[in-house]
Amino acid sequence: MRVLLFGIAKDIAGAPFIMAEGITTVAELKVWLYKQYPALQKLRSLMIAVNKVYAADVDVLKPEDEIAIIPPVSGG
Amino acid sequence: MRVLLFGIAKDIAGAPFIMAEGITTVAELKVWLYKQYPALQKLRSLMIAVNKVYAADVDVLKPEDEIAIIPPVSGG
Amino acid sequence: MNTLLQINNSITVQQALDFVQTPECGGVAVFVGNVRNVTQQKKVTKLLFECYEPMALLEMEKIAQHTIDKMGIKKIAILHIVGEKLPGDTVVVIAAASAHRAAAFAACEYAIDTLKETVPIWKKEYFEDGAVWVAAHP
Amino acid sequence: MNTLLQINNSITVQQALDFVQTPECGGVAVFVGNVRNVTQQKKVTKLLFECYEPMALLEMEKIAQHTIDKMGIKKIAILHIVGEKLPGDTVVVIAAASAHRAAAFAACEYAIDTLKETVPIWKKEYFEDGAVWVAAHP
Repeated sequence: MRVLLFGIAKDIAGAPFIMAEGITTVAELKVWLYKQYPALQKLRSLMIAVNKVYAADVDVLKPEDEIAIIPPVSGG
Repeated sequence: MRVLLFGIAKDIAGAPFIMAEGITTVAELKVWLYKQYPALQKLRSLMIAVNKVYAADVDVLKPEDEIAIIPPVSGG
Repeated sequence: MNTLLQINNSITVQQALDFVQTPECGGVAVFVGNVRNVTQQKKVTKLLFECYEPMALLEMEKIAQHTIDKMGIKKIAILHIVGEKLPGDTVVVIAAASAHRAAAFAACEYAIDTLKETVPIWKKEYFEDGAVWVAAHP
Repeated sequence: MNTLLQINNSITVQQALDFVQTPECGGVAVFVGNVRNVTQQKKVTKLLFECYEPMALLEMEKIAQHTIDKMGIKKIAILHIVGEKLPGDTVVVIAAASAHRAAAFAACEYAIDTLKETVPIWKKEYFEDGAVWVAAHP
């Protein structure tokens, strides 16, 4: 599945999106991300959005979902 | 002494200023005004400004002062 | 100068913004007061604003200085119209700039609340069947 | 429509005012956020705003609807820029119109506070000696 990246997360991964396979929940995705990109663990927070809505750790991911990594926001 | 009038007080007196004589305090001016123009008693409040500053009842009036009747304000 | 105080036939929000905005201030809170077309279920046809201008400017100055001295405001503009206005017209603009947005909001609200209580400006509302000086009677 | 939500390279206060002002609403509260020239004693040379636009618009919509459904707001505009900006540039404008000014202030403050917490927009500050994504680290 394709995972969109923004802000500092995009800088850490070095790409605007990455591919992740064999992941079925938000919690699993976070574990996988922290292993692939240890610098993500140092952020103040890390949220996952599924289909443009903030997701909870227990939420299930389907291959067709639009998944995005949301590092700490700083608009305004 | 000359007394400036604004808003509804000007309408009640029918003039933008009136002359008052023999008055030495703000309280005396109010008594005189209420007698001359009984409709002023019906207002929600009546303030007197002396030299462009709100005055207290005990304040003394001098002939050279700029005296103004301030009916309830409603700006904004 | 940190304060812009004006009583005029015409005022704009841009004037107030142009005055208060500086690269040192992150946040600007603005209040814009417009003539409503209905008051107490009656259609308003026009309004007349009368003003004791020299005293009004002094009272506006007191409000502005309080926000700068006590409320953390860097710059503030208080603009008020006089004369005849129609529903929809802007009658008052207050803009307060501060490094912190909470201070800007608090000062802007303080300024409009206090202006309505202390600044010698009077509003006459005209209806199809008459006119009244607003808030004159209990 | 009672809400105007925009993410754009350039935004103006006038746009927001033109949308929210109606003769039924006496009071409009506005917040204008500008780029500051100094952050934590360091001179800011420029800023970059990045945005997950479709989600940002949905989060802005939630904020706007809350102010209309729960806070007594008639119309609200929320505008935010993306791309590169310089100190002094306007990056966010929020305007809320209500019959009652206290509601307009409360909604405007709620909207900017919540936007800063939930809307997926990221700001990178550039200094003479480097750059940081704001608030990324504890």
